[in-house]
Amino acid sequence: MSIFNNAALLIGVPLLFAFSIPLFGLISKQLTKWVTLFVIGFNATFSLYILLAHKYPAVVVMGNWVPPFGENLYIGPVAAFLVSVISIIGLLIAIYNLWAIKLGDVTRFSVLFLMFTAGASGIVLTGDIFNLFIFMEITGISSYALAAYGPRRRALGGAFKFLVVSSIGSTLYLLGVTLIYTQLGTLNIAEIAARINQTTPGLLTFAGILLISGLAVEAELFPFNGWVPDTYTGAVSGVSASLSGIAAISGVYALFRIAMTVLGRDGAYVFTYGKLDLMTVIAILATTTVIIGELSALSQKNVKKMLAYSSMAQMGLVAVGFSIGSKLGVYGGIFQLVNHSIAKSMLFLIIGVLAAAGLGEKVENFRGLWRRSPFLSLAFTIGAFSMLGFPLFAGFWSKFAIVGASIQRGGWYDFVIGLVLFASIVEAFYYLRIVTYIFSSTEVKAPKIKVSLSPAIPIFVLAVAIIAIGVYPNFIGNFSMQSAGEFTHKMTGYVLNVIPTIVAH
Amino acid sequence: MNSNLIWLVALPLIGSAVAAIVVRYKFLDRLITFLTFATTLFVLFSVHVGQSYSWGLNFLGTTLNLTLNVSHLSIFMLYISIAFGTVLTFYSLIDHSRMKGFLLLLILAANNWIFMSNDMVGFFFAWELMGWASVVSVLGGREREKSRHAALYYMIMSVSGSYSMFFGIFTLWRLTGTFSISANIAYLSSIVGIHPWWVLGIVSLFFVTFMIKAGIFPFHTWVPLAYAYSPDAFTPFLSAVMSKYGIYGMLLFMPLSLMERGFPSAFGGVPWTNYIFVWIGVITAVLGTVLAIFQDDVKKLFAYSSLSNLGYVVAAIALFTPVGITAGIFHAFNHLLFKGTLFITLLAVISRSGTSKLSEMGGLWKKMPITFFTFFVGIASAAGIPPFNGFGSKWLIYQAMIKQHLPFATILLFLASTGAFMYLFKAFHSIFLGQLSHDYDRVKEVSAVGKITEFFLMFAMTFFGVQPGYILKPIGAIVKSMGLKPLPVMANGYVTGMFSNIYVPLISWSLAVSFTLGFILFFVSAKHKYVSQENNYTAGQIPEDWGLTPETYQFSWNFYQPVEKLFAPFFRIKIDGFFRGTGDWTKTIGSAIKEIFVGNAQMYAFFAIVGLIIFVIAGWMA
Amino acid sequence: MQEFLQNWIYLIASVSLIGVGLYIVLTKENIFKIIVGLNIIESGTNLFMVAIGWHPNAVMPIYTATDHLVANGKVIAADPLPQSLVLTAIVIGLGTTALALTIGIKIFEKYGTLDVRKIKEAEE
Amino acid sequence: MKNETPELFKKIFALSVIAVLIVGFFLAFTEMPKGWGVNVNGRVSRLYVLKNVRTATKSLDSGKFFAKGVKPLRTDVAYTPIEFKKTANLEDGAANVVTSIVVDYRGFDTLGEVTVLFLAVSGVMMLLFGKRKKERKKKTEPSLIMYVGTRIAFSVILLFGIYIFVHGHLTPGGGFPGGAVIASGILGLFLGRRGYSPNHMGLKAFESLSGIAFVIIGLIGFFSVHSFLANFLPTGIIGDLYSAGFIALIYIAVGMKVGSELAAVVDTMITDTEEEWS
Repeated sequence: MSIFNNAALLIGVPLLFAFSIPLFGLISKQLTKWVTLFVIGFNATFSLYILLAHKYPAVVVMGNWVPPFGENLYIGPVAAFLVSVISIIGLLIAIYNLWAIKLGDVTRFSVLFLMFTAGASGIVLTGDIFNLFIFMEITGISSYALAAYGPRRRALGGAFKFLVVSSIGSTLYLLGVTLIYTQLGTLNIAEIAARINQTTPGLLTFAGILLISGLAVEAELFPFNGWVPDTYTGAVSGVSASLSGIAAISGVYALFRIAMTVLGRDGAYVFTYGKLDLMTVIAILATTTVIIGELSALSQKNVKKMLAYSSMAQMGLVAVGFSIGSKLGVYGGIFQLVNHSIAKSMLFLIIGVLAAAGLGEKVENFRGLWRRSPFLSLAFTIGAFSMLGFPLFAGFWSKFAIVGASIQRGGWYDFVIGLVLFASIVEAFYYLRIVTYIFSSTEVKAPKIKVSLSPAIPIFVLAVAIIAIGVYPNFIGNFSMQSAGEFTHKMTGYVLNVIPTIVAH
Repeated sequence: MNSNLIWLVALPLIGSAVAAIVVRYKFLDRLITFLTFATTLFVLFSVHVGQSYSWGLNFLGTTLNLTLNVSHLSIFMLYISIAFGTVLTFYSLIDHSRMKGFLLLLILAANNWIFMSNDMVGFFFAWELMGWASVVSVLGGREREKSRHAALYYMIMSVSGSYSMFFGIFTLWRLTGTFSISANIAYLSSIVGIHPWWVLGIVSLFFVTFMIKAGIFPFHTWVPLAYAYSPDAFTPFLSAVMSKYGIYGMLLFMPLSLMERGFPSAFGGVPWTNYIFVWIGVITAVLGTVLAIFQDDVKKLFAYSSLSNLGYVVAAIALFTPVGITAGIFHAFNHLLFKGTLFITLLAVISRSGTSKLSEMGGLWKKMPITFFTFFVGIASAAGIPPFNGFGSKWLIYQAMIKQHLPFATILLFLASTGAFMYLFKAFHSIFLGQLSHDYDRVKEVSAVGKITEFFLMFAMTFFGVQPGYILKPIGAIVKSMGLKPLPVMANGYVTGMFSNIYVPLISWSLAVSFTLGFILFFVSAKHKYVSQENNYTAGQIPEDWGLTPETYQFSWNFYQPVEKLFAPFFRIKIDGFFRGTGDWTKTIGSAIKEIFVGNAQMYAFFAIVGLIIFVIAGWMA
Repeated sequence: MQEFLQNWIYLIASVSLIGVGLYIVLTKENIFKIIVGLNIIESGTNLFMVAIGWHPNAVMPIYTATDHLVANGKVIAADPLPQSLVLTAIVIGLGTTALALTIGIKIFEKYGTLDVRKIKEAEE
Repeated sequence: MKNETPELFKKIFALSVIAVLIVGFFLAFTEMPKGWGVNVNGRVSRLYVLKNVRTATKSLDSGKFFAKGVKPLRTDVAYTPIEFKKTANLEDGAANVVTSIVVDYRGFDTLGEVTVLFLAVSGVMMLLFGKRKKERKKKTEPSLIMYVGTRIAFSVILLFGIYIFVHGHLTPGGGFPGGAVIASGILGLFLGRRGYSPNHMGLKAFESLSGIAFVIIGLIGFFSVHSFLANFLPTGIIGDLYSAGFIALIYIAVGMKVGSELAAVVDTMITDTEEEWS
């Protein structure tokens, strides 16, 4: 067990500044956005340092009580990688917010956004099953509030739906945690993971179902994802971007940390302990999600809502990748997760810029966008092509890996991936409908759309990142591969790094 | 390690990036495109058969070797595609079409990669790259809304095809553990005797893709749309080069011969899988011809003509005999040359007349004589008239069919060939002959660059028509590399057949003499006088007075109405309807499913709880 | 009977509370009632968590002058960990409720109703 | 499943669904250890009660703690008797074991919990942000008894709240209940006087500073003991007021924070605001 306590600053510094932002707000409201920016920037730099200087795997001991007695953060490849991604996307959205968030209570918005990002990082970092719940609530509460922000009344409806479904989800999760605690008397993920087969199978199955159901809310799996379309549509675009770019990462991470590390049984393909194989259950859910998401998006006229449905479907695809349980599948899943975050948050930011320029959210409004703003049109096209998995764009490699892993596993996964590919054709249709609208029609004599610097930077960076990953996938691919190893080999990848002397029973 | 191969892919990609940067400066964009094509062609001179290059991609935890490999087939395809692209981009230097150079260069990179790739990952990557780049290219057509629909339609077909291939690639990978194309083909041929149906299934997954890309029945429906509504400068490339990817894929991925070991023969020593395929080719040829006859849009007409020609190619290579393969590849080359030429001349005509409707053109030969002659050579070639290049390949195709004792297929192909005369004459006549409309008084001939290109193309068509040996020799090498006995090529002037050899120059000279006689007679005979279009039908009356429009009196209006009536019953069967129906059906289901998200917090809570309950029950049952 | 009660009473109560809360959330149309339902679910969960750390003869987990938490080397106190979790969960529930109520207030301001069905109609 | 679903059907369906869920729970419970079986002897919390985590850590490091076949696993930890008001310098000096878990052993949870509350309050304030209207919603003037009573009660309530969070490590209670008690006193002030408005700036600063104080206490541990939220003070004798290291400090910060936060929420919710989005 190597200890790297400095990484506690990844949580500590955002917390310190979150508490002090109201004080900054007394000086100037606009200053608070910069504070958020710098703090998330610090997180991004620090997590990139951890990732690139290869400080992982390491344990962060909280309160000087070593795991499993106290709480700890675990920085494995997954955490190092995903925290970097979360922080960088958070940083870019914070840059966008400098421009987008000018009205209302800017101070509180900054606090909430900062803690939203930090909470999502916390979900990924934490090594304690109850602490995970706390971070879920931190992310959750800040996202309910963020989703309700804005002049549109739809935002409130969306936020309320999110709140209700998510509260039920977290209750279920808490019940599951409690049931696990009755069996093993501990809350540490590593210890639970090592001793999971000491539980009674019936109770474990029930607890597992509760945990998975609770986490599926954030991971946007059907039927727990009813909140997705309304919340994404109602929220302001910056918030939709962070929901799909940041919350989705942490949601999927939490789901599969529980399903694979805590409940899982290692092997060429990961299954779970208990009477019912929960990985299979997740695979069924994920496939249903993909199909329902894509088909719902097909006849959608509102682009933002369409992107919301597409988010849902993409999360399903990610979950399909994870649920295969092989290293290749998890690799594809993580890679796709990151690619989706990059592309989808960019698309939402573009929608935000267009909305500010007075362009509506209907598909028809995109007609002739190319004439009005080549930059946004190209960025949108890049994002859409990445979602569709076209070569030279990031999405190609991850989709490739997921399909490859499914077919490698064979059996009923052939059927799953057939359905997923059919859904992808549907997806291709509705994304390309927008792209063709963008490049069609010359007769619009509308004025050019001016994109100011602050939203242009994140959109540009994300678009370049998509192409960079598409052309040179190795960089992200290597980290995804290491991360996949952590998921599929729970003893060597996780448990023994946290508690070296533990014996698997 | 032959690093010149990587440049064939890298150079167009770099060129594409540069062209994308200067996309606002149109001439610079075209110049870079042309220069990149020319440089790539230059690099190609240093490439020879047997070279290979591979680079490791750290993928899926292991090193994935992306391999480029130059075979006889690939170098042949590379030469013809890049050379044609160079000619086209040279021609486009002065053209004011909406084609974006960087997309064409992306397609070129994909083109080179597809033809050289020896691993399925690279093949698929390039295939998809080519797919989306061509779709975006199609978007820029003249009629925006129509080209938008065409692009969408094309994309959906293309993506469906890609996913089918996707499935096939990974199924093979699961079975063999390697992505290498040659290793997988070897594996397939080793198990075809044991599990013929498995092999057929896997091969079909690939074949759907290739059939879609080549526009073979029943996946031909996107072809007329995409060809007709793509930018005029892009259509030549789409028709001449891009339709050949499907043919290349068929030749590469499908050693149809291996079916012999798995499936019984149907007729004439052809296994029934191949036999079906021959018929698919024949149907495509006939269908394309029949539909081409009735088109009023000239680009649609030639789109159907392309379809028909690819039907010939498929029918020939499906036989998998030495003659068949030779004929197929030869015809593919010929089609590339003459159809490319025809679309280039159409580009000239359409860019000057501003329309692609046959019923709005006419008499343009006086204004554009060189283009007229080029077009004439092109259609003569397409019709298979001897001094020009279409003749030899058609001749070989008939021979191959007869050799395998497939009389009905041969007869249908003959009929299709006759039909080809009809639509070619219709196009020729409607565009260039007849009276010149006053709208076109100011039409000018193409620029000097265009003239050079047209002369060059005329020369090429005549040259390869008279000296087919220059093509038949490399094709012979390809046939040999497939493990078949190549046809002997006696001299450059001979087309060698199974029954007889033809000395093309002889036929050419005799035909030339008769043509010259005809022309002399034409000019010597009675004087002719030029009248305006309406004059000769309405006797000077203005048709509006009778409540009619002038178009109906244009000579190419309802040109083949009697024939159309003959075929009318068959037009009711619409393959297109099936695809559109599937699409509509999916949309309906989509709207129904959308209703799940009712927008009520309680219902969402309900879903979650019901989902939970289903799990709990499943947990009990387990 | 006594044994049954000792074993089950709190579990029954907690699960019943969860059931009641769920019923309210699933059937009542008023937003405030839904929030109350969520609160009841939370109470049920909290009771459940306390209940699993409890046993009939346990002493409270606080060292005082009279209570001994350890007898014969065995801890006889109620399990303090679930209690501390409940402390946390209560505060989180409080936060969620406050936010939900606020959203409810805003919804009433903007839609003029608290009926979820009418809100849905108004959105369309 | 649309809105047209008849009410009765919906209710019956909900009932049946919930019934299945409850039955599921009970079937799960039958596999749970019950009654005397529910004890802490096999659990991590036993170590907390015994205040013996350091010893357990040593046996963990030597590989004995998770030795194969040992079940329940926590019995191999030595037991040193703890006597109230006598035993000194325990690893965690709080007499209230729940408090020692909440603040010390699992202090990170509490930090998160404080954050959740803070975020919820921030959310409430963000959503109800706008131009404050002068007029309160409440129409009637409270009676004189109310007015005087709440003001007298406020000081008592405040004192009681402070007592609760200062004695968090000795008796049931702590920062959260203490803060809530203080906030209820402030609520009383609202009820007792119509025009009452607390000092917003002061509340805001108080809230922020107490939150910062919590994190800084954590950071002091980070810099002195090199572990975030580690106890850096001597733990004293169990049962003394000045014992249990930094628990009291943290609870004071938490109490002040919660008190000011809840007061701010009450204030925000009582005040009518008008949105400004232009």
